[in-house]
Amino acid sequence: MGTALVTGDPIRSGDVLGRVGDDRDGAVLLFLGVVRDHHEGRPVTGITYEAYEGMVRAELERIIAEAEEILTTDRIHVVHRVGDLEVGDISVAVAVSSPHRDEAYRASRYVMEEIKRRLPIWKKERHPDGASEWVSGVVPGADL
Amino acid sequence: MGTALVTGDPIRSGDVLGRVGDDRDGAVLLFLGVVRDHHEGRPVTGITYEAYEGMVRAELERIIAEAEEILTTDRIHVVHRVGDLEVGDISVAVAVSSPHRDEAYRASRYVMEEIKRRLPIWKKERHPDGASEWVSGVVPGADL
Amino acid sequence: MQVRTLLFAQLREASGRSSVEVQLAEGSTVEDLLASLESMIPSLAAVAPATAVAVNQAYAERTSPLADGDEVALIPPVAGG
Amino acid sequence: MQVRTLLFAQLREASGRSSVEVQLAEGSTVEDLLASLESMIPSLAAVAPATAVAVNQAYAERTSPLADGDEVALIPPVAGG
Repeated sequence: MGTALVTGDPIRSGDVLGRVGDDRDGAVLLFLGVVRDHHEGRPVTGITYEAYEGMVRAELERIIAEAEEILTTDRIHVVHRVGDLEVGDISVAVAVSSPHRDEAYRASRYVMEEIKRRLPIWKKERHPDGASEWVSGVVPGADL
Repeated sequence: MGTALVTGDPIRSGDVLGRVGDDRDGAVLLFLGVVRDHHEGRPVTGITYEAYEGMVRAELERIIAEAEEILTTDRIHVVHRVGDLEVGDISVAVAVSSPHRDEAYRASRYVMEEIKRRLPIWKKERHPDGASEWVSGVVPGADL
Repeated sequence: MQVRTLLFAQLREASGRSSVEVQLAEGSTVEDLLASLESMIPSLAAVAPATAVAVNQAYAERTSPLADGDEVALIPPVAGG
Repeated sequence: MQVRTLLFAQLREASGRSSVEVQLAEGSTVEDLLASLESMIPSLAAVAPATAVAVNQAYAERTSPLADGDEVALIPPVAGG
Protein backbone atom coordinates (compact mmCIF):
# COMPACT_ATOMS: atom_id res chain seq x y z
CA MET A 1 0.00 0.00 0.00
CA GLY A 2 1.26 3.45 -0.93
CA THR A 3 1.63 6.16 1.68
CA ALA A 4 0.10 9.55 2.39
CA LEU A 5 1.32 12.46 4.46
CA VAL A 6 -0.09 15.82 5.53
CA THR A 7 2.60 18.21 6.70
CA GLY A 8 3.21 21.76 7.77
CA ASP A 9 6.86 21.52 6.71
CA PRO A 10 8.23 22.41 3.27
CA ILE A 11 7.97 19.55 0.76
CA ARG A 12 11.28 18.55 -0.80
CA SER A 13 11.01 16.83 -4.18
CA GLY A 14 14.01 14.58 -3.51
CA ASP A 15 12.42 13.21 -0.35
CA VAL A 16 9.20 12.42 -2.20
CA LEU A 17 11.01 10.71 -5.09
CA GLY A 18 12.96 8.66 -2.57
CA ARG A 19 9.71 7.04 -1.40
CA VAL A 20 9.08 5.28 -4.71
CA GLY A 21 11.18 3.32 -7.20
CA ASP A 22 12.18 -0.32 -7.38
CA ASP A 23 14.50 -2.44 -9.50
CA ARG A 24 11.39 -3.72 -11.30
CA ASP A 25 10.29 -0.21 -12.29
CA GLY A 26 11.19 1.47 -15.57
CA ALA A 27 9.06 4.59 -15.02
CA VAL A 28 8.99 7.18 -12.25
CA LEU A 29 6.65 10.16 -12.36
CA LEU A 30 6.65 13.10 -9.97
CA PHE A 31 3.93 15.74 -10.02
CA LEU A 32 4.42 18.92 -7.99
CA GLY A 33 1.67 21.44 -7.38
CA VAL A 34 3.20 24.85 -6.76
CA VAL A 35 1.75 28.15 -5.52
CA ARG A 36 1.65 30.43 -8.55
CA ASP A 37 1.66 34.20 -8.65
CA HIS A 38 -1.79 34.64 -10.19
CA HIS A 39 -5.30 33.17 -10.16
CA GLU A 40 -8.18 34.13 -12.41
CA GLY A 41 -6.39 37.26 -13.53
CA ARG A 42 -5.47 38.54 -10.06
CA PRO A 43 -1.94 38.63 -8.63
CA VAL A 44 -1.37 36.27 -5.69
CA THR A 45 1.35 36.59 -3.05
CA GLY A 46 0.63 33.39 -1.16
CA ILE A 47 -1.95 30.82 -0.12
CA THR A 48 -2.98 29.54 3.30
CA TYR A 49 -4.10 25.91 3.21
CA GLU A 50 -6.54 24.64 5.81
CA ALA A 51 -7.25 20.91 6.04
CA TYR A 52 -9.45 18.46 7.87
CA GLU A 53 -6.27 16.56 8.55
CA GLY A 54 -7.60 13.26 9.83
CA MET A 55 -9.96 12.92 6.91
CA VAL A 56 -7.36 14.10 4.40
CA ARG A 57 -5.18 11.19 5.42
CA ALA A 58 -8.12 8.75 5.29
CA GLU A 59 -9.32 10.08 1.91
CA LEU A 60 -5.80 10.04 0.47
CA GLU A 61 -5.48 6.40 1.49
CA ARG A 62 -8.73 5.64 -0.33
CA ILE A 63 -7.53 7.52 -3.42
CA ILE A 64 -4.19 5.68 -3.30
CA ALA A 65 -5.95 2.31 -3.06
CA GLU A 66 -7.99 3.22 -6.15
CA ALA A 67 -4.88 4.41 -8.00
CA GLU A 68 -3.09 1.14 -7.26
CA GLU A 69 -5.72 -0.59 -9.40
CA ILE A 70 -4.37 1.44 -12.32
CA LEU A 71 -0.69 1.41 -11.31
CA THR A 72 -0.37 -2.35 -10.64
CA THR A 73 2.27 -1.49 -8.01
CA ASP A 74 2.05 -0.11 -4.47
CA ARG A 75 4.82 2.38 -5.16
CA ILE A 76 2.97 5.63 -4.68
CA HIS A 77 3.52 8.44 -2.21
CA VAL A 78 1.42 11.57 -1.75
CA VAL A 79 2.20 14.60 0.42
CA HIS A 80 -0.04 17.62 0.94
CA ARG A 81 1.23 20.73 2.65
CA VAL A 82 -0.90 22.83 5.02
CA GLY A 83 -0.39 26.29 6.53
CA ASP A 84 1.01 29.47 5.00
CA LEU A 85 2.73 29.05 1.65
CA GLU A 86 4.50 31.59 -0.55
CA VAL A 87 4.68 31.74 -4.35
CA GLY A 88 6.91 28.89 -5.54
CA ASP A 89 6.27 26.65 -2.52
CA ILE A 90 5.16 23.09 -3.24
CA SER A 91 1.59 22.47 -2.03
CA VAL A 92 1.21 18.87 -3.17
CA ALA A 93 3.53 16.15 -4.43
CA VAL A 94 2.55 12.84 -6.03
CA ALA A 95 5.24 10.27 -6.84
CA VAL A 96 4.56 6.93 -8.51
CA SER A 97 6.72 4.23 -10.05
CA SER A 98 5.83 1.20 -12.13
CA PRO A 99 7.35 -1.18 -14.68
CA HIS A 100 5.88 0.75 -17.65
CA ARG A 101 5.10 4.41 -18.22
CA ASP A 102 1.46 4.23 -19.29
CA GLU A 103 0.17 3.21 -15.87
CA ALA A 104 2.45 5.73 -14.15
CA TYR A 105 0.96 8.63 -16.13
CA ARG A 106 -2.59 7.40 -15.67
CA ALA A 107 -2.27 6.72 -11.93
CA SER A 108 -0.57 10.06 -11.25
CA ARG A 109 -3.27 11.91 -13.13
CA TYR A 110 -6.00 9.97 -11.36
CA VAL A 111 -4.61 10.91 -7.95
CA MET A 112 -4.40 14.59 -8.86
CA GLU A 113 -7.95 14.71 -10.27
CA GLU A 114 -9.34 13.01 -7.15
CA ILE A 115 -7.37 15.31 -4.85
CA LYS A 116 -8.98 18.30 -6.57
CA ARG A 117 -12.40 16.68 -6.53
CA ARG A 118 -12.71 15.41 -2.99
CA LEU A 119 -9.83 16.12 -0.59
CA PRO A 120 -11.18 18.21 2.34
CA ILE A 121 -8.72 21.07 1.95
CA TRP A 122 -9.43 24.75 1.51
CA LYS A 123 -7.25 27.60 0.38
CA LYS A 124 -7.30 31.27 1.14
CA GLU A 125 -5.44 33.42 -1.36
CA ARG A 126 -3.49 36.48 -0.33
CA HIS A 127 -3.19 39.45 -2.67
CA PRO A 128 -0.65 42.30 -2.90
CA ASP A 129 -3.24 44.80 -1.60
CA GLY A 130 -3.55 42.83 1.64
CA ALA A 131 -6.94 41.35 0.79
CA SER A 132 -7.51 37.62 1.09
CA GLU A 133 -10.40 35.30 0.35
CA TRP A 134 -11.33 31.64 0.16
CA VAL A 135 -10.89 30.17 -3.30
CA SER A 136 -14.17 28.93 -4.72
CA GLY A 137 -13.96 25.18 -4.90
CA VAL A 138 -15.71 21.99 -5.91
CA VAL A 139 -18.69 20.50 -4.04
CA PRO A 140 -17.38 17.02 -3.24
CA GLY A 141 -20.72 15.53 -2.30
CA ALA A 142 -22.23 16.09 -5.72
CA ASP A 143 -21.39 12.64 -7.10
CA LEU A 144 -20.21 10.70 -4.04
CA MET B 1 12.41 27.34 -26.40
CA GLY B 2 12.96 24.35 -24.13
CA THR B 3 16.32 22.62 -23.98
CA ALA B 4 17.68 19.18 -24.80
CA LEU B 5 20.81 17.40 -23.65
CA VAL B 6 22.54 14.12 -24.49
CA THR B 7 25.02 13.07 -21.85
CA GLY B 8 27.29 10.26 -20.79
CA ASP B 9 27.12 11.40 -17.17
CA PRO B 10 24.58 10.19 -14.58
CA ILE B 11 21.30 12.15 -14.69
CA ARG B 12 20.33 13.77 -11.39
CA SER B 13 16.64 14.46 -10.95
CA GLY B 14 17.24 17.64 -8.96
CA ASP B 15 19.32 19.15 -11.76
CA VAL B 16 16.61 18.39 -14.30
CA LEU B 17 13.84 19.86 -12.11
CA GLY B 18 15.95 22.97 -11.63
CA ARG B 19 15.73 23.69 -15.36
CA VAL B 20 11.97 24.31 -15.30
CA GLY B 21 9.56 26.18 -13.03
CA ASP B 22 8.48 29.80 -12.94
CA ASP B 23 6.40 31.99 -10.63
CA ARG B 24 3.59 31.74 -13.19
CA ASP B 25 3.56 27.92 -13.04
CA GLY B 26 1.31 25.89 -10.76
CA ALA B 27 2.29 22.48 -12.15
CA VAL B 28 5.66 20.76 -12.50
CA LEU B 29 5.95 17.24 -13.90
CA LEU B 30 9.09 15.12 -13.97
CA PHE B 31 9.24 11.81 -15.81
CA LEU B 32 12.23 9.53 -15.26
CA GLY B 33 12.94 6.47 -17.37
CA VAL B 34 14.97 4.00 -15.35
CA VAL B 35 16.81 0.79 -16.30
CA ARG B 36 14.75 -2.05 -14.87
CA ASP B 37 15.86 -5.53 -13.94
CA HIS B 38 13.76 -7.40 -16.49
CA HIS B 39 12.47 -7.17 -20.05
CA GLU B 40 10.02 -9.52 -21.74
CA GLY B 41 10.44 -12.07 -18.97
CA ARG B 42 14.25 -12.14 -18.96
CA PRO B 43 16.44 -10.74 -16.18
CA VAL B 44 18.52 -7.70 -17.17
CA THR B 45 21.70 -6.50 -15.45
CA GLY B 46 22.20 -3.34 -17.48
CA ILE B 47 21.73 -1.57 -20.80
CA THR B 48 24.21 0.08 -23.15
CA TYR B 49 22.68 3.02 -25.01
CA GLU B 50 24.08 4.00 -28.40
CA ALA B 51 22.92 7.26 -29.99
CA TYR B 52 23.29 9.22 -33.19
CA GLU B 53 24.07 12.15 -30.95
CA GLY B 54 23.85 15.07 -33.37
CA MET B 55 20.49 13.92 -34.67
CA VAL B 56 19.21 13.07 -31.18
CA ARG B 57 19.73 16.70 -30.22
CA ALA B 58 18.11 17.94 -33.45
CA GLU B 59 15.17 15.55 -33.14
CA LEU B 60 14.66 16.39 -29.45
CA GLU B 61 14.53 20.06 -30.37
CA ARG B 62 11.83 19.29 -32.93
CA ILE B 63 9.90 17.22 -30.39
CA ILE B 64 10.20 20.01 -27.82
CA ALA B 65 8.93 22.60 -30.31
CA GLU B 66 5.90 20.38 -30.96
CA ALA B 67 5.32 19.84 -27.22
CA GLU B 68 5.38 23.59 -26.61
CA GLU B 69 2.23 23.83 -28.74
CA ILE B 70 0.55 21.71 -26.06
CA LEU B 71 2.35 23.15 -23.05
CA THR B 72 1.81 26.86 -23.84
CA THR B 73 5.14 27.54 -22.10
CA ASP B 74 8.78 27.04 -23.11
CA ARG B 75 9.61 25.48 -19.75
CA ILE B 76 10.64 22.03 -20.83
CA HIS B 77 13.94 20.21 -20.45
CA VAL B 78 14.86 16.78 -21.77
CA VAL B 79 18.00 14.77 -21.03
CA HIS B 80 18.92 11.40 -22.54
CA ARG B 81 21.80 9.36 -21.21
CA VAL B 82 24.12 7.31 -23.41
CA GLY B 83 26.74 4.67 -22.59
CA ASP B 84 26.71 1.83 -20.07
CA LEU B 85 23.89 1.98 -17.50
CA GLU B 86 23.14 -0.29 -14.57
CA VAL B 87 19.74 -1.28 -13.16
CA GLY B 88 18.28 1.78 -11.39
CA ASP B 89 20.18 4.33 -13.50
CA ILE B 90 18.10 7.07 -15.13
CA SER B 91 18.15 6.76 -18.94
CA VAL B 92 15.87 9.68 -19.78
CA ALA B 93 14.37 12.63 -17.88
CA VAL B 94 11.62 14.97 -19.05
CA ALA B 95 10.70 17.99 -16.93
CA VAL B 96 7.93 20.45 -17.81
CA SER B 97 6.17 23.25 -15.97
CA SER B 98 3.07 25.25 -16.84
CA PRO B 99 0.35 27.31 -15.20
CA HIS B 100 -2.10 24.37 -15.13
CA ARG B 101 -1.63 20.62 -14.79
CA ASP B 102 -3.55 19.38 -17.82
CA GLU B 103 -1.06 20.70 -20.36
CA ALA B 104 1.87 19.53 -18.22
CA TYR B 105 0.63 15.92 -18.25
CA ARG B 106 -0.19 16.02 -21.95
CA ALA B 107 3.09 17.64 -23.02
CA SER B 108 5.20 15.28 -20.88
CA ARG B 109 3.42 12.28 -22.31
CA TYR B 110 3.77 13.60 -25.85
CA VAL B 111 7.53 13.99 -25.44
CA MET B 112 7.92 10.46 -24.08
CA GLU B 113 5.82 8.87 -26.85
CA GLU B 114 7.78 10.72 -29.53
CA ILE B 115 11.11 9.79 -27.93
CA LYS B 116 10.13 6.13 -28.12
CA ARG B 117 8.81 6.52 -31.66
CA ARG B 118 11.58 8.43 -33.41
CA LEU B 119 14.68 9.27 -31.37
CA PRO B 120 17.71 7.59 -33.04
CA ILE B 121 18.87 5.67 -29.99
CA TRP B 122 19.47 1.95 -29.61
CA LYS B 123 19.88 -0.21 -26.57
CA LYS B 124 21.74 -3.41 -25.99
CA GLU B 125 20.59 -5.37 -22.97
CA ARG B 126 23.00 -7.30 -20.80
CA HIS B 127 21.86 -10.48 -19.04
CA PRO B 128 23.18 -12.33 -15.98
CA ASP B 129 24.54 -15.16 -18.18
CA GLY B 130 26.81 -12.69 -19.96
CA ALA B 131 24.72 -12.62 -23.15
CA SER B 132 23.66 -9.31 -24.65
CA GLU B 133 21.55 -8.28 -27.63
CA TRP B 134 19.98 -5.28 -29.28
CA VAL B 135 16.45 -4.62 -28.12
CA SER B 136 13.95 -4.86 -30.95
CA GLY B 137 12.63 -1.38 -31.57
CA VAL B 138 10.26 0.72 -33.61
CA VAL B 139 10.78 1.58 -37.29
CA PRO B 140 10.71 5.37 -37.19
CA GLY B 141 10.25 5.87 -40.92
CA ALA B 142 6.92 4.07 -41.02
CA ASP B 143 4.79 7.19 -40.63
CA LEU B 144 7.24 10.05 -40.97
CA MET C 1 -27.20 11.15 21.62
CA GLN C 2 -24.47 13.64 21.07
CA VAL C 3 -22.34 14.25 17.97
CA ARG C 4 -19.41 16.53 17.47
CA THR C 5 -19.58 18.67 14.32
CA LEU C 6 -16.44 20.20 12.82
CA LEU C 7 -16.52 23.43 10.81
CA PHE C 8 -13.86 24.50 8.33
CA ALA C 9 -12.75 27.45 6.22
CA GLN C 10 -15.58 29.90 5.42
CA LEU C 11 -18.00 27.93 7.66
CA ARG C 12 -15.57 28.20 10.57
CA GLU C 13 -15.10 31.92 9.99
CA ALA C 14 -18.81 32.62 9.45
CA SER C 15 -19.80 30.80 12.63
CA GLY C 16 -16.83 31.89 14.70
CA ARG C 17 -16.20 28.31 15.87
CA SER C 18 -14.37 25.23 14.66
CA SER C 19 -16.61 22.65 16.35
CA VAL C 20 -20.08 22.34 17.85
CA GLU C 21 -21.49 19.64 20.13
CA VAL C 22 -25.07 18.83 19.10
CA GLN C 23 -27.70 16.83 21.03
CA LEU C 24 -29.96 14.76 18.77
CA ALA C 25 -32.81 12.29 19.24
CA GLU C 26 -32.01 8.61 18.72
CA GLY C 27 -32.40 7.66 15.05
CA SER C 28 -31.44 11.09 13.77
CA THR C 29 -29.84 11.46 10.34
CA VAL C 30 -27.37 13.88 8.78
CA GLU C 31 -30.37 15.89 7.56
CA ASP C 32 -31.66 16.25 11.15
CA LEU C 33 -28.23 17.39 12.32
CA LEU C 34 -28.08 20.05 9.60
CA ALA C 35 -31.53 21.36 10.64
CA SER C 36 -30.39 21.61 14.26
CA LEU C 37 -27.16 23.36 13.26
CA GLU C 38 -29.01 25.88 11.11
CA SER C 39 -31.20 26.85 14.00
CA MET C 40 -28.14 27.18 16.28
CA ILE C 41 -26.04 29.03 13.64
CA PRO C 42 -28.33 30.87 11.19
CA SER C 43 -25.45 31.83 8.89
CA LEU C 44 -25.07 28.16 7.94
CA ALA C 45 -28.43 28.08 6.16
CA ALA C 46 -27.23 30.04 3.14
CA VAL C 47 -24.28 27.77 2.44
CA ALA C 48 -25.83 24.42 3.39
CA PRO C 49 -26.89 23.42 -0.17
CA ALA C 50 -23.24 23.54 -1.35
CA THR C 51 -21.94 21.80 1.77
CA ALA C 52 -20.98 18.14 1.81
CA VAL C 53 -21.01 16.12 5.02
CA ALA C 54 -18.55 13.58 6.33
CA VAL C 55 -19.29 11.14 9.13
CA ASN C 56 -16.28 9.61 10.86
CA GLN C 57 -13.96 10.94 8.14
CA ALA C 58 -15.84 9.57 5.13
CA TYR C 59 -18.36 11.33 2.89
CA ALA C 60 -21.96 10.52 3.85
CA GLU C 61 -25.44 11.00 2.40
CA ARG C 62 -28.02 13.35 3.94
CA THR C 63 -30.05 10.26 4.79
CA SER C 64 -27.20 8.53 6.64
CA PRO C 65 -28.09 7.64 10.24
CA LEU C 66 -25.94 9.03 13.05
CA ALA C 67 -24.78 7.36 16.26
CA ASP C 68 -23.70 8.71 19.63
CA GLY C 69 -20.11 9.91 19.51
CA ASP C 70 -19.92 10.29 15.74
CA GLU C 71 -17.49 12.84 14.36
CA VAL C 72 -19.36 14.82 11.73
CA ALA C 73 -17.79 17.48 9.51
CA LEU C 74 -19.37 20.09 7.28
CA ILE C 75 -17.27 20.29 4.12
CA PRO C 76 -17.62 23.48 2.08
CA PRO C 77 -16.50 23.31 -1.58
CA VAL C 78 -12.95 21.90 -1.57
CA ALA C 79 -9.83 23.31 -3.23
CA GLY C 80 -6.94 20.96 -2.52
CA GLY C 81 -3.86 20.46 -4.67
CA MET D 1 29.26 13.38 -55.61
CA GLN D 2 30.23 11.84 -52.32
CA VAL D 3 28.07 11.27 -49.24
CA ARG D 4 29.07 9.99 -45.84
CA THR D 5 26.80 7.26 -44.48
CA LEU D 6 26.68 6.52 -40.77
CA LEU D 7 25.84 3.06 -39.43
CA PHE D 8 24.57 2.36 -35.92
CA ALA D 9 23.85 -0.49 -33.52
CA GLN D 10 23.24 -3.83 -35.27
CA LEU D 11 24.06 -2.27 -38.68
CA ARG D 12 27.39 -1.06 -37.34
CA GLU D 13 28.16 -4.45 -35.85
CA ALA D 14 26.99 -6.44 -38.89
CA SER D 15 29.08 -4.34 -41.27
CA GLY D 16 32.04 -3.90 -38.95
CA ARG D 17 32.13 -0.15 -39.62
CA SER D 18 30.47 2.98 -38.29
CA SER D 19 30.63 5.04 -41.47
CA VAL D 20 31.08 4.54 -45.22
CA GLU D 21 31.99 7.09 -47.89
CA VAL D 22 29.94 6.43 -51.03
CA GLN D 23 30.42 7.87 -54.52
CA LEU D 24 27.14 8.51 -56.35
CA ALA D 25 26.09 9.95 -59.70
CA GLU D 26 24.63 13.45 -59.67
CA GLY D 27 20.88 13.35 -59.06
CA SER D 28 21.02 10.21 -56.93
CA THR D 29 18.38 9.61 -54.29
CA VAL D 30 18.32 7.83 -50.94
CA GLU D 31 17.14 4.72 -52.81
CA ASP D 32 20.21 4.84 -55.04
CA LEU D 33 22.47 5.15 -52.03
CA LEU D 34 20.87 2.12 -50.40
CA ALA D 35 21.40 0.07 -53.56
CA SER D 36 25.08 1.05 -53.62
CA LEU D 37 25.50 0.25 -49.95
CA GLU D 38 23.88 -3.16 -50.34
CA SER D 39 26.32 -4.10 -53.08
CA MET D 40 29.24 -2.87 -50.91
CA ILE D 41 27.93 -4.52 -47.72
CA PRO D 42 25.71 -7.50 -48.59
CA SER D 43 24.61 -7.98 -44.95
CA LEU D 44 22.63 -4.72 -45.19
CA ALA D 45 20.14 -6.14 -47.69
CA ALA D 46 18.31 -8.28 -45.14
CA VAL D 47 17.67 -5.39 -42.76
CA ALA D 48 17.09 -2.61 -45.29
CA PRO D 49 13.27 -2.85 -45.34
CA ALA D 50 13.11 -2.05 -41.60
CA THR D 51 15.74 0.69 -41.85
CA ALA D 52 14.84 4.38 -41.85
CA VAL D 53 17.12 6.96 -43.39
CA ALA D 54 18.11 10.40 -42.16
CA VAL D 55 19.72 13.05 -44.34
CA ASN D 56 21.54 15.83 -42.51
CA GLN D 57 20.03 14.72 -39.20
CA ALA D 58 16.37 14.66 -40.25
CA TYR D 59 14.28 11.70 -41.42
CA ALA D 60 14.03 11.50 -45.21
CA GLU D 61 12.03 9.58 -47.81
CA ARG D 62 13.56 6.96 -50.10
CA THR D 63 12.85 9.34 -52.97
CA SER D 64 14.69 12.27 -51.38
CA PRO D 65 17.50 13.65 -53.57
CA LEU D 66 21.04 13.72 -52.19
CA ALA D 67 23.72 16.38 -52.56
CA ASP D 68 27.49 16.28 -52.35
CA GLY D 69 28.65 16.32 -48.73
CA ASP D 70 25.34 15.17 -47.23
CA GLU D 71 25.50 13.28 -43.96
CA VAL D 72 23.26 10.26 -44.35
CA ALA D 73 22.45 7.80 -41.56
CA LEU D 74 20.86 4.38 -41.68
CA ILE D 75 18.54 4.14 -38.69
CA PRO D 76 17.62 0.62 -37.58
CA PRO D 77 14.49 0.29 -35.42
CA VAL D 78 14.88 2.73 -32.52
CA ALA D 79 14.58 2.04 -28.79
CA GLY D 80 15.16 5.30 -26.92
CA GLY D 81 13.79 6.19 -23.54
